[in-house]
This record gives sequence, structure tokens and C-alpha cells, in this order.
Amino acid sequence: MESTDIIKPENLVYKRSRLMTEQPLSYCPGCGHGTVTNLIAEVIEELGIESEVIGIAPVGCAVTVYDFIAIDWIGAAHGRATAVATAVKRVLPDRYVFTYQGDGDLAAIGTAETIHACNRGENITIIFVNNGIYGMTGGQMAPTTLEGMKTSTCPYGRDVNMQGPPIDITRMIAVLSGTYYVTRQAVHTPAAVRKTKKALLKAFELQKTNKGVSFIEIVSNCNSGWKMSPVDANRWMEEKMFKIYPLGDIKVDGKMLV
Amino acid sequence: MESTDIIKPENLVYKRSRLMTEQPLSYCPGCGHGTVTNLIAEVIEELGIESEVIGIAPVGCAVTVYDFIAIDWIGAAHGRATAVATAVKRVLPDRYVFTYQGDGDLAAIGTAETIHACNRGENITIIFVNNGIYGMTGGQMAPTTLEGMKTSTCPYGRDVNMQGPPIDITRMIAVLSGTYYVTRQAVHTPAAVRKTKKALLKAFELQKTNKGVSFIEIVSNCNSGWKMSPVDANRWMEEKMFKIYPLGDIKVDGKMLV
Amino acid sequence: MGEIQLMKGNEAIAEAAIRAGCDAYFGYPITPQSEILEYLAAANPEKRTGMIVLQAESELAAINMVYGAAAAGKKVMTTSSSPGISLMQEGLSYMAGAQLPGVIVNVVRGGPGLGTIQPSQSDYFQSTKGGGHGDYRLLVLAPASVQEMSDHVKLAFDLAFKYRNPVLILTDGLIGQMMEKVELFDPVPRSKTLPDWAACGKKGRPHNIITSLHLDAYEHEKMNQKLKEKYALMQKNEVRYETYYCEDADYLIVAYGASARISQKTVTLARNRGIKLGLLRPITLFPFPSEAIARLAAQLNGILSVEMSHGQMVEDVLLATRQYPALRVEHFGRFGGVVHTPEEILEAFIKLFIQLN
Amino acid sequence: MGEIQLMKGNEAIAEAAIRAGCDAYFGYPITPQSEILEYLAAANPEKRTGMIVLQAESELAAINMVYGAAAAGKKVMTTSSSPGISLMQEGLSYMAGAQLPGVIVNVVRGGPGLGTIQPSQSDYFQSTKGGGHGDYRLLVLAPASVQEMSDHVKLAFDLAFKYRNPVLILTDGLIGQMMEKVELFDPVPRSKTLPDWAACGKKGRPHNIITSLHLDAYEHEKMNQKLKEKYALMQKNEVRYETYYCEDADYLIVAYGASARISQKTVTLARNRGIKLGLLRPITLFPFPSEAIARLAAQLNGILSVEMSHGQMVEDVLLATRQYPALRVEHFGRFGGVVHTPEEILEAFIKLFIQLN
Amino acid sequence: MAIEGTVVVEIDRCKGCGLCIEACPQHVLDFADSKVNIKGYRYVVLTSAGCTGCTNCAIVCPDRVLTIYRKKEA
Amino acid sequence: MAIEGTVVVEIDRCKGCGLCIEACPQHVLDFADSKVNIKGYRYVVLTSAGCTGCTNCAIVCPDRVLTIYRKKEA
Amino acid sequence: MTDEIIIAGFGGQGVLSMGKIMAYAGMMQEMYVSWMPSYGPEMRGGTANVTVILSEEPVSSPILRNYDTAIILSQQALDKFEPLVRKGGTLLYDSNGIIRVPQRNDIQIYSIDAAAEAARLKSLRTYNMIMLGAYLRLKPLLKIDNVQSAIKKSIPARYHHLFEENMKALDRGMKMIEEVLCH
Amino acid sequence: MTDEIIIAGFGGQGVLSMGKIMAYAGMMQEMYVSWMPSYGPEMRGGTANVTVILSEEPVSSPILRNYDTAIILSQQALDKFEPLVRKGGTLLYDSNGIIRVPQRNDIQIYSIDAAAEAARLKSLRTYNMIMLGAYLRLKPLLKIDNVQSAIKKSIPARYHHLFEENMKALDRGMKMIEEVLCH
Ligand SMILES: Cc1ncc(C[n+]2csc(CCOP(=O)(O)OP(=O)(O)O)c2C)c(N)n1
Ligand SMILES: Cc1ncc(C[n+]2csc(CCOP(=O)(O)OP(=O)(O)O)c2C)c(N)n1
Ligand code: SF4
Ligand code: SF4
Ligand code: SF4
Ligand code: SF4
Ligand code: SF4
Ligand code: SF4
Ligand SMILES: [Mg+2]
Ligand SMILES: [Mg+2]
Repeated sequence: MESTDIIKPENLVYKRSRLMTEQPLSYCPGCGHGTVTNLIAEVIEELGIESEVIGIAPVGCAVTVYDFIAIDWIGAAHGRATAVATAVKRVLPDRYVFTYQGDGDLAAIGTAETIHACNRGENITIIFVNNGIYGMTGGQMAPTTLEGMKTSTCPYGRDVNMQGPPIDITRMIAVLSGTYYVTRQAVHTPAAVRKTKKALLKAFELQKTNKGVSFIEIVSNCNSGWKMSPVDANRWMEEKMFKIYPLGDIKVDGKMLV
Repeated sequence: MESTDIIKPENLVYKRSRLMTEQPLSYCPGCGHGTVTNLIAEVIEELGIESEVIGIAPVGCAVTVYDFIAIDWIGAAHGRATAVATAVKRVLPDRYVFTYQGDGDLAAIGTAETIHACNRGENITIIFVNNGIYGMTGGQMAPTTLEGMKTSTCPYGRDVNMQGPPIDITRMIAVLSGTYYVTRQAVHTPAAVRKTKKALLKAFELQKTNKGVSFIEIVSNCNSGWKMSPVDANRWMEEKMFKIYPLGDIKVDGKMLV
Repeated sequence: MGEIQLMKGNEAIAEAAIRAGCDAYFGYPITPQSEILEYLAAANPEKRTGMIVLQAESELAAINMVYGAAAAGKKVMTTSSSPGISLMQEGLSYMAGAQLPGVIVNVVRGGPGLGTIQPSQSDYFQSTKGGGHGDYRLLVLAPASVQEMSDHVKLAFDLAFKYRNPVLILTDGLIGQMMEKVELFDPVPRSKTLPDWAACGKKGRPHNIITSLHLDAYEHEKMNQKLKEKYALMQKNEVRYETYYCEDADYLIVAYGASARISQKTVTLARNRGIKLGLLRPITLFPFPSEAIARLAAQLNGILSVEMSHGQMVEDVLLATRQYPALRVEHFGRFGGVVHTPEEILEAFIKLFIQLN
Repeated sequence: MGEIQLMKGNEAIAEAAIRAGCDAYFGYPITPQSEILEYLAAANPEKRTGMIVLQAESELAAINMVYGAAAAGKKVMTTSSSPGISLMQEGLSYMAGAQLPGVIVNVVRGGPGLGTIQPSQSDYFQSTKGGGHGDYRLLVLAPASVQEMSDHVKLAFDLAFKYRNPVLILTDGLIGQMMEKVELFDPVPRSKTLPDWAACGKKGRPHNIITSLHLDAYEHEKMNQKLKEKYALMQKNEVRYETYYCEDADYLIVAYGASARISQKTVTLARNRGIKLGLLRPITLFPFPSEAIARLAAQLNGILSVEMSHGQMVEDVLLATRQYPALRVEHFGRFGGVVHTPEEILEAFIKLFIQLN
Repeated sequence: MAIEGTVVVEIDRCKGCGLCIEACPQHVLDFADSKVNIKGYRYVVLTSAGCTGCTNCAIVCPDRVLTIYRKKEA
Repeated sequence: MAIEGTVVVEIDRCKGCGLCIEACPQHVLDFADSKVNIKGYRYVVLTSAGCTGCTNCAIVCPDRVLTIYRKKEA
Repeated sequence: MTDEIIIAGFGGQGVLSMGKIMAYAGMMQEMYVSWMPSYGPEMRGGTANVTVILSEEPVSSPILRNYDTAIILSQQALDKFEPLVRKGGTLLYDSNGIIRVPQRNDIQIYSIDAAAEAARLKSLRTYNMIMLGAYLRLKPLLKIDNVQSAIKKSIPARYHHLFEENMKALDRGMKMIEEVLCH
Repeated sequence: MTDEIIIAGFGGQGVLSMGKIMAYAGMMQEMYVSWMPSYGPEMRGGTANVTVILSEEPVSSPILRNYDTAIILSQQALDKFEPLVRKGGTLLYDSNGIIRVPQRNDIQIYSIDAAAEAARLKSLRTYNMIMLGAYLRLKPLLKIDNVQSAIKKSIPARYHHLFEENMKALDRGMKMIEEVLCH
């Protein structure tokens, strides 16, 4: 496997974004958050907008994402990232503003802020990592937890009669005229990663056109919370999560796809 | 006009519900809240459930509705009526529980509580008076305010580019499987009043079947906030409001109508 | 003797709620107290006693659910930690204003803001002076052991209904997360009757209204007067505290909760060195044991208020000892999530009171 | 001389914000302060100065918008009244923790709960001791006239940026709703530069992070130490108050805001009856003018704290006069939305201090 | 017989909104000429015969000012 | 020539999740035999020739442990 | 001289703007003035009232329990404020719709039929100016010039014809009260 | 006698349950005990540690700065806790994966290769019991009977076969440390 003849600058085809700091990612092994974080850095680097972008960090496993990507960041209170982003974009309309949020953050405590920012059509990008659970706090039920799925606060499985069914917040905001591009992606395979990256590129580029919210849901694993190995978690995700949260574009150019 | 021969108990065809207290209603002349309040009393009286019903009052013009209908009431904090109702119904599942809310209360500050109570499919009735404005506080813009409509906080007319378009929260919650009956009515004509009353009857009756949320939106005038006479306000409502908020059933027996 | 268990403080709270006949729990996850909701979810109290357990969409929803269940006359509890409790301030003010009973547990972590998840006592002001708007008081209990985490839940329900007032259990990540021995009290059955003021369907009586609104200011002043008298009554009847080596004390530590158990060791260390140090542990923070402290003040050369904060309770100690202007009252405390050791409290004490004298 | 106008206190706040070069306002309607948002909406400051005005979906959203705009380095304001301010407690704690400047106005109404919309001063504790979680302080200004409603807005922005700390203007429905003469200050242009700590795009510098989180407790303690020192600095440098007939006073009223202007008349009434009564009006509530009060204490026979509340500021007066244990400090105040008259303050004063002596 | 129904007006409850006047298919309701009730509102009266007791006026009246009687068909 | 691409592993960054192994179409990645890195994680190494430098492993790796080189077609 | 005034009636009668004109005029002649409305939900179609203080000294509380002068435009307002006029004070009311007239004999009581007069002038919204005219004649604290400027200020430029109407109504009010005074 | 113990390693190594068994056993023999985990986000796949205090006196703080005994299961834990063992205290570590061995000479240091042994026993999750066995032999505070009951208590009834495995591992741990001690 000695391959010093290949390891030359001119042969380099992939290395991590220069916007990534040296700090090791705090995520668990195999967690999709890592890939999403890196993709954001790559997209910002490729667009060359690192000096004009402000990220809004959530409270969730990505709470310290500001330590990983070397751009300006604001850590929002749990659930309030879109309210924070609204203000930042309004006072700095020529900057790129995005939020990075989990499903508890965006679809439980932050529901009102999410819906109203989308309804107002704020010119922001919302990156929504849906892992069907509260990862950071140790695996409690999220609004997006699947029926029958076990978490630490529904140890016998989510009972939709008591706790309601998983909520599809992405479809709910897609019907609002304030959203312009709404898509659901994943990062568990190379192909999925490439698609997600394209979606992110598009989402950031759209901010220049002032057309409203670009919203990227990324269905992801929380292998720790799900109590599975990363590989098993991704498999389970494909089988179970994608049924309830099917991947693909939902709204493009301001128009719902059917 | 002397008609003492007609005014006899046996000829009585309409008088206000015995559940209405002697207290004069605090609403402005011609306000739809008055009709809605009376209809609720009538429906509860007709169903004979006055001892088993708990109303949750909002913060809005109906804040003192508890002084008008002689049933048990709980005054909720602004926007939180559905959270309060959730708890009351859960601890007293054999009672009838309903909320009475305005559009600011239900669709602005209370968005998260509204959506999650609907998503959980709480067995409650939500009565939602949409007058496109914050009546109680003196006519400020509501999330449901129409495009171009003038209010005290959008004195030059609602600019959808800055403030977003009117939100149709009723359609948003109708897609949730936790809602079972969703309808939009009005109370500006005798026919509309009769329909609304039927809808309310149905909504309360549904609570016995434990099928989830019954949600009655009532598009109503706020003649004070709109700065029109009551008669003009109702006309304007028919012309403008019904276009954006068309009347009729939206979801019946758990199924969306198209 | 009750059942003996080795339990986390958080678990003890959850188990005690079930045993105290709690009718409903509404909460939202937050470290370091998520075990409470998790324990309740696992214990299946719906089957055990019929108690309702529901994870709310936020702390805001949770406190308003508590408001609702309390208004319906039920025994209801919520728990959270500092940021979540801040979100409940409007709801708490509403509960106080509408005179509703209910138990709220704050397992404090270091603030302000997102802060840290490590233990702290920096929510004292918020808890005792009213973090919400208006003139109101919560009755505040401060457990110092897992045993008290259990016992105080029952006490809190009793006091909440006695006064129709929300009761706050102010504890922290240290006591919430630690395990120690606890003797659980025997289960009390859930109440079958509802109080006569509850909004639960008006069968056989005029209709009840639960509200905190009075459009007329004079009406509202009357209501406020009633509240004022209620708080005075609490101050008269509900003061609870514990003393330790106070009889002959020249110096006193005042400390509650985690700081009190740590300071107890400091007292031992000081006594070993011949310093007559005592400890007064407020068990109720509102009402505060001002008189007990004032009674001791005459014999004292100094008081050290030990809190994991910038110094908040120390103001109440100062107020309690107003008649002793010469008595030095100082504060010591690590903060921001750092927990002081018995030794460093002693050092601070010596530096402040002994070396300088 | 500036432009003279007859204005409501609420309108003066709005106009002053535009003139002070405020970049953005986020708010939600609530009586008795909705005129602020209404005035701003009508004044069209977007055209006048480029200032953003946005009605938020709730107070919770509003305070987090304030947090965002402040984090971006902008001058930002929100206003509300008591229940709405309670909803902002988490956000305020976050702002303090992340060291963000910003101006928050509380036009207080009677609490607790929904209470009444009439004026009150019962949010003193919440404002000065921290209604949110954690060890933090807001710098609190208490205007007593429509003139000060205008002037304090400018002052508040200056102090907020000087200390990187939220500043609260604590006023009430009386001053918010009344009209009187105001001399408006000349407009200050909006700042063209952003502070170097702001998260606004990292052009030409390492990236900035605005957060209140420190996972490591020792890190977080360091941050808290910094905050503690900042608050001490405010106490050293920013105390503001006004005295009225204090030189020869035997008795003192301490009162702020609306109560202070009413008490001023009480002083006149008392002087007319030969009673040497003076008035000290704290203009900053945090930092509190403790030293000024202590300096007067030696000459005084008694202090009356006059507040429209159960008695909250009176604790700070008691703390300020600790060296004078014999000095009687009492509270008088109507509450729950009722406003006291100069005459009834005098009556209360005489009953408490003169008749008994 | 012409009069089949009639209306009893609780004058001091009326707020003069005029919705009942608008709703009456028989056009037999109108404001009492330039008079006001205790609260200063103009109030409604039956102005002519022809009321059919249809209750339209009563159910659109937000303040339920009107009580309706209708003669039973003999 | 057989070797067209190769992978450089930053061993101490690897968390041993195994996602790259799963993603490699050439099956040339695996864990280093029962060894752990500084953080106690098993870590990945190139186990045989055949890497095409396709970058699949690198872009599914959440921790961007892998740097990929591919020989330019001459 | 000082006058502590309550103006009370229904919403829509111009109570608040009448008060504002008075305060503005007072300000122009270097008096200390305050204007304090009752605020709140009762505004909705219900009562409206405002306290105006015109004074040589700084105003302490803009909210009062008792008044030197009450300007009353409805029965409800009369019921509420008649008892609150200070001994020796002045009560001026519009007789329209008043069924229970004031009973006190320790205050000066005047009434004019302003509503009818406004109807007669075909200028219903100058109703409040008729009352103001009457007040100005009864309590000559405010200079007419200043009142005139205040009215001008309170009317948007494009409605300038309304200014004349208002001044005419003001004048009518003064005349009407003179007739009463001459009785 | 008192022992203030830190047990530290990775999540998944059974650190917390080892501590709980010790505390439970202590409680059964009427000692005052406390068990205090480090908690928080670092739990996520990262470090795990717990402080266990076994004492004749009531426990004041369950959080300590220094320890009598450290039971160490990873390099990171070793780096962090070696300096915090009290002079004369005990450090017991699993040698597996340790590249930088402890250097202090004012404390007792012991190591066993528990991970390898667990692998050999084909019972990876009894790894922590091997370490516990070693501890029990080094510091004979806890009676084996009580430890046995504690283990029983901590294993759900339906997994009873695991109990035997655990006891075997415990025994192996004791033996292994004896071998070390005999050196
Ligand atoms: C007001 C408030 N409530 C609760 C919490 C605790 N908390 C932190 S993260 C989190 C949920 C995280 O879940 P999610 O948003 O899905 O993110 P993930 O960790 O799964 O990526 C919660 C409830 C908090 N920090 N603040
Ligand atoms: C927390 C809080 N924020 C704001 C208010 C002020 N407020 C009272 S009612 C209301 C809006 C009422 O509008 P809506 O819900 O549409 O009811 P309507 O009066 O139109 O029927 C507002 C903002 C409040 N009481 N509490
Ligand atoms: S807890 Fe779940 S979401 Fe959080 S880092 Fe670990 S795997 Fe990812
Ligand atoms: S303000 Fe509007 S909604 Fe409220 S009572 Fe008046 S008309 Fe009705
Ligand atoms: S009952 Fe019918 S006909 Fe009679 S007045 Fe009313 S609306 Fe007219
Ligand atoms: S609808 Fe009712 S309130 Fe309106 S005018 Fe008719 S009777 Fe009067
Ligand atoms: S670059 Fe492609 S072929 Fe090479 S190791 Fe990675 S996945 Fe396998
Ligand atoms: S995907 Fe990355 S972290 Fe996971 S095993 Fe491969 S190199 Fe290691
Ligand atoms: Mg999640
Ligand atoms: Mg409305």
C-alpha cells in the first residue's frame, strides 16, 4: 500500500475544507452531523463567501459547530435560530445568513419561529438535521420520532395515540409562499452526500436572488440515541425513516412538486 | 305594533340561552365575538353538557368570556389556550374541553401550542375567531391580516414583502392527522349563523368519540379595528376576507376535502 | 420503615411524585434533569396510579399545561433546569396570580444564557424574589440530599394546596445527578375529589372561573392585598431550617442545598482546628429563616453566606441581621458550574474572618 | 434648543429611538405600550434613517431577534409590558451571558399574571435582580417624565455599548400613556461601522463567535468572573440619582419613576406643614444609589420607600442603610394598578413616622 | 291575520350596530328616531307590522337583544 | 499500473464508525487489527491495493479523516 | 392658576383630541401640562376619558382622584365623575341624552346642548369644539390664539377647511355658554 | 474507613454500573455512599467517569478534586486523573491501549490487562467486573456478599445467566491482581 508516488499535491482529489478548524468534531462516531458540518464548510468555501456569511448555531448536538467552521457564528437559544437569523439578515441584508438546527430545536420548541420566519419569507437558508430524536440531551423523543420507535422518554415506543404521530414540518412550511426552495436529503452514502452538497450550494446561491427561505432538511442518524452502530443506524434510517420522510425536492423555484 | 297577544310563553321561538349571564357583553357593537359567544352557550345548553364542560378563554377581546357564559372557565395566558386545554382534557378525559381564541392568540404567539396540540390529536374543540387583526389591543396587524390591509402597526397597508402574506393556519393544521374535523364558518348572516351553530354542535359531539381535534374557524369582523361600521365591516369581510379565507368544511371525518 | 433504594436525586423526585399521588406531569428534556421525565416514562405511572405523563413541545407549553391541570384541581408537577425555568416565568406569574397550586422543580445549572450544564445556585433571586412580573412569591424548598428530593416533593404538594400557590423546589445538578440512599415514603393514593374552586365542570354549584385578570385596578389591588397577606402567612408559618453546631458558634455559615452539605464538612474541619463555626441551613428559601439568623446574630462575630453564585442569598442574610450593623456578613462561592470544596470554604472563611481579626 | 413637542411617553421612546440612530426594532403589541410600535410603523423610519421595524410573532421571537441584531453589532431595541417581559427572561439571560448590548423597555402594568393594564412598579425585582437564570445584571434606568423617556433611550444605547450589556428602561403605563412637553434631542446618524466583536461576516479578521455556552465549568466560571467585575464597574461608575430638598431633611422618601414625581408633590405638602421631608429619586435602579442614601442616613429619622408594589425596592434601601439599624425604613405603596396620590403618601408617612414618634 | 310574529327588544342591551335591521327579510326593524339608550346607543324597534318571527334578527344580533315570538298556526 | 488512487488516514481523528469501509466500492478499507488510536477508537487503514481515488470514503466520513489522491491519467 | 380637568364621554366623541388641544395650548403659553387618557379594553366602543392638567407648577401625578373641572359628554360619565368634582369646582355637560341630571349644589354646574348644535351646524365632528368653546369661556386660562394654533396643529394640512369649521364651533360654544351664564 | 474513588474511561465500558454496584454494596453494609457521574455532552461517545464515595460518615460533596483511588480504563482518563490521586493513594488501570504509563512514585500503581482477559473469557461486557474484582482485592472495604447482591440487583431477572458470568469475571479480576501483588 505504499503509495508515495501518488501522494503529491497535483494528485490531490479530496481533502477537508480549509474552513474547518483543527478542533476535532464533538459528534459521536458516524453521526451525520459531522458530514453536514463539513459540507457546509465546503459549500461556503466553494462559493467564496466565507467573509460574508453568518451562521446561527442551535442548541442540540451541533451547539458548538462554531468551533468547527471558521466563519462568524451566533449561538441561538434553543429553538430560536430562525428568529435570530431573521434579525441578522434584516440588519445585514447583503450577507449570507443560515441556521443549522436539529428536529427538537426546529420542530418542537422552535415551531412558531420556524413557521413565521418561513411565512415572512426571510431571505435565509435553514439547514435542518432531522434525526428523529433529541441527540444532545441523551436520546429523548422528538416531534419527528417515528411511530413505535423507542427513546428514553418513550421507552416502550412512541404511542401515536398519546404523543401524536411524527410531524412533517418540512411539508408544512413548504406550502407557505415565503419558502422558495424546499428539499429533503440525506448524507449516508456518497451519492446522497453529493446531492446534499448540490442542494446546499443552490440554497446559498438563492440568497442572492432575495426569493425567500431555502430550506434543506437532512434526514440523519443519531446512532447513539438510537442505540445502534453507525452502519446499522444508516440501514435502519433507509428502511424506516425514509418511508416517513421520503427524500427529494419538495418545492423548487417557489413551486410545489407533486 | 302592539302584540301582547303574541307575546306568550307558548309562542316563544327564540330567546338567548339561559347559560348567558346578565352581564352585558364587553364587545363592540356588531362584533362577531358576541354571536360566537352566544352560539357557544346555545350549543352547550342544547347538548345539556353545561356541568361537564370547561372553556379555556384567550387573551384577546374574548378575554372575559367567562363572565358571559355560566360554565367553568380557565383564562389562559396569551397564546397558550391549547396547552391549557391539553392538560385539562388529559386529567379530565370525560369532560368537554374547548378553547376560544383569536387569530393573534392562536396563529401568532400561540403557533407552536396550536400545531402541537393538533398534531397530538388532543380530544378538544378549538374555536378560532379570525378577524384579521389584534382587536383587543387596538387594531394591530395579525398574522392573518390581508395584504394591503391597514392596521395601526401597518398604517400603509400590510406589505407582504416585509411582513409576509396572511397565514392560513387552519389549512396547516388540517393536514395533520390529529385533526378530525376542520371547518371555516362565519356569523354575519342568519344562514351563516345557523351553519356555524351546526358546526359547533358537531364539534362538541365529536369529543365523545375521541377522534382528535375539532377545529372551527369563524371568520369575523372587527369593525373597530377595521374602522368601519358593523354593516360595512361585514360587507368588506364578504368581499375581501372570504377570498383569502373561503368558508366551508376543510376536513370531515378525518378526511381532507378537495 | 419505607422502601430503601439507591437512587439519583432526579429519580427520587420522579418516584416521589408518583407516590405523592401526583395526577399529572408535563415536562421538556434538559440536562441535568432529563432523568425525571425519563424515569416517569419508564415507570409507567399511567398504569401504576393513573398519573398522566406527557412530554410537552417546550417549557412554555409545559408550564401552561401545569397551569391547566392545576386549574382543573389536580396535583401537577413540572421540572426543568435554568434556561427552561426562565421560559416559564410568565406562566409562574399566572399561576401565582390565579392562585393555583403546583410543583415546579428547578435543577439548576450554571448561567447566564446557555451557560454550562454543571451545578450552580445562581437562580436564587429568580426563585425567591419572583422572576416573573408582578408582586408574587413562590414558596421555595431547597433539598440538600436525595432523601429530601423525595420528601420535599410530598411536602411541596401539601404546601401548594394549603396556600393555593406554586411551590418551587430549587435544587441543582449535583443533587439531581448524585445517587445516595433514600427511604421512600409509602404511596399516597391519588385524590378522588377535586377542590371546590377548581374549573372542572360546574356540576351542582355556580360556575368557577380561574383567572388572574382584573380589568378594574381597585379590584386588582384587592386581589393583590390578598396575595400579600398570604405571603405574610407563609412567612409566619412555613419557615424551615436546620442548624448544626450553632449553640456555641462564634461564626456561622448560612448555606442551602448542595452548598450546605459541603459546608457541613467545613464546620467539622473548622471545629477540628478549634474554630467555633456553625451552620444554618435554610430549608425554605422563601420564606427565609430571617428570625432564626437574627436570633443567632447576637452571639456571632461573622457570617459567611456560601452559595454557588455571585452572592444572592447573602442579601437576605444581610437583611436578616440589620439590627447588627457591626456583624460582618460576607459571601463566598464558586460559580458558573464550579462546586466548592469544604477545604476552600474553610480557607475563604479564615481569610475573611480570622486572619483579618 | 431641540424640537419641542407634546408627546406621549411611549411616542417619545419611539421617536428617541429613531433619533438615537437605532438600527432595528422588534416588538409585539401589548397594552400599555403598543403606541411605540405603532408610532414606529407610522413614522416610517426605514425611509427616515434606514432603521428596521418588524412586528414579531411573539415577545419570545422579539427578544431573540434583538439578540440576533445585537450579535451582528447593531443598535437594537424592543419594548413590551410585564407579561411580555416575563417571556423574554431566557433571552435576556442569553444576552447578558453573550455580552450583547441592546435596549429593552418595560412599560409596567399591574401583575401578577394577566393582571390589569393599569400602571404599576411591581417588576422591580425582576428588573434589578435578574428575572432570568444565572448571575447577571441588567443596567436599569427609571425615567420619571416624558422628557426622560426620550433622553434615557439615547443614554441606554450608550451604556449598552459601553458595557456590552442589555439595558432595561423600567417605566410604567402612567408615564407611557401621559403626554407632556418634551424637548427632543437632535438626531444622531446611524453608525456606519460595526464593533470588532460582532458576528457580521469575518472579512479581514479571525472569525467571531457570539455565545453564552462554556461546556467546561472552569471556563464558564472565568466568564462569570468577568461579568461580576463588569457589574462592579457599573456600580462604581454609573449610579445616577436626583435629590430634592435633601440638605436639611429629617425624613426621606426614596421613589423612582412615576412614584417619584408624585412624591415630589408630597414633599411640598409636607414642607408646607413644617415637616422636613426630602426625596431621593434613583435614576439607575441597578446600580442602585446605595451610597447616596447611606450618606443621608446619618441625618435622617426615617425613610419611606414609595413604590407601586408590595415593597420591593425597599429591600435595597434597607441594604443601603445597614449601618443605621435604628433608622426606620418603611414601605408605602398602592399596587395592582392603583396609583397613589401625593396626599395619601403624606398621610401614610405621617402615620408611620410622625404620629408614632 | 297579518301579525304572525313579533320581537321584544331589551332596549338597554342594544348597541345600535344595525345588523338586525340588515338581516330582517321583512324590513320591519329600524332605529328608534334619534333616541339613545342608557349607554348612549341608538337602539332598534319594530317599525311596522309584518314580522314573521323568523328569528333572523335575533341570531345575527351579537348581543342577543331580541326575543322572538311567533303565533302557532292554529 | 494497478494503483490509481490512495488514501491518507489521519489516524487520531478517526472514530472508527466504519462508514467509509461500507462506502468503498473497492473494499480496500478496514480497521487496523484490534488497535486503537489516542482516543481509544479503532481506526481505518487501506488494507489492499485497488483504491481508485473515487473519494466515496472521504465524503461519507463525518470526521473528514481521509485525504484522497488520484494519479492523473498521463 | 391651575386647572385639573377631566373630560369624559364615549369613544368617537373627540374627548382625547379636545384634551390634547387644551394641553398643547397650555404648553404654548409656558404652562406645565399633562394629558393622561384612561386606556384599556374599555376603549372598545365604550367610555373614553382624559385628564388634562394645566398648571403653573410641574405636574406630579397626571392621574387624579378629584378634579377642578369636569367636561361631561354622556350619562355614564356624569354618573362617574359628578362626585369627583372638588367642592367649588365646575361641571360642564352636554344635555343630550342625559336623563339623570346632576344633583350637587356645592359646585358650579352648566349645561349646553352641544350635540344638537353640532347637528344643526351639520358638522357632527366639531361637537367637541363646541364643548371646548364653552369651557374656554368658563375658565379663561388658555388664550384663544394658542387654542387656535393647537387646533391648526392637530388637523392635517390637507383638511384645512376643517379648521374653519372647528373655529366656528368653538365660537358657538362660547356663545352658548354666555347665554346660559346670562340667565 | 473511607474510600473516595474515581472510575474513568469511555462510555460503554460499564464505568457507571461498576460504580453503582460499589455504592449499592456499601449501602448494604450501612456505609454512607454517594455516586456522582460526570454528566453532559461529553458523554456522547466520549469519556465517562463516576465518583464513588464509601464512608463511615455522611458524605458532604459527592464531587471531589482529589481521590484515594482511581480506577482507570483509558489513556485519556489516565492523563486526566493520575495527578489527582492523593499522595499514598491507589491507581489501578487497565493496560490495554495505554501508551503513556503512569509516572508518579508517591502512589500505589497497579495494572492488569482486563480487556484482553474479557476477550479471552468471550465475555466482553464483564470487562468492568474484572476491574471491580481487582479493586475489591486491593481495597477490601466491601464485603463480597454485598457486592454479589448488588450485582444481582443490577441485572434484570431475565438475564440471570449474566450473573454467573459477572461473578466469574469478578473472581478473575481478584486473581489477576493477586498475581501482580505477588510480583
Ligand atoms: C430552553 C431549553 N430547553 C431545553 C434545552 C435542552 N436541550 C438541549 S439540546 C435539546 C434537544 C436537541 O435535539 P435536536 O434539536 O433534535 O438536536 P440533535 O441534538 O438531535 O441534533 C434540548 C431539549 C435547552 N438547552 N434549552
Ligand atoms: C404575553 C402577552 N403578549 C401580548 C399581550 C397583549 N395582547 C392582548 S390581546 C392581544 C391580541 C389579541 O388579538 P387576537 O388574538 O386576534 O384577539 P381579538 O382581540 O382580535 O379577538 C395581545 C397582543 C398579552 N396580554 N400577553
Ligand atoms: S448524540 Fe446522536 S446526533 Fe448527537 S452527535 Fe451523537 S449520534 Fe450525533
Ligand atoms: S375590538 Fe374588534 S374584535 Fe374586539 S370587540 Fe371590538 S370589534 Fe370585536
Ligand atoms: S323575526 Fe324575522 S321578520 Fe321579525 S323582525 Fe326579526 S328578522 Fe324581521
Ligand atoms: S343587532 Fe342587536 S345590538 Fe345590533 S342593533 Fe340590532 S338589536 Fe341592537
Ligand atoms: S477513494 Fe474510493 S476506492 Fe479509494 S478507499 Fe476511498 S472509497 Fe475506496
Ligand atoms: S468514516 Fe471516518 S471516522 Fe469513520 S471509520 Fe472511516 S475514517 Fe474513521
Ligand atoms: Mg435531533
Ligand atoms: Mg383577532
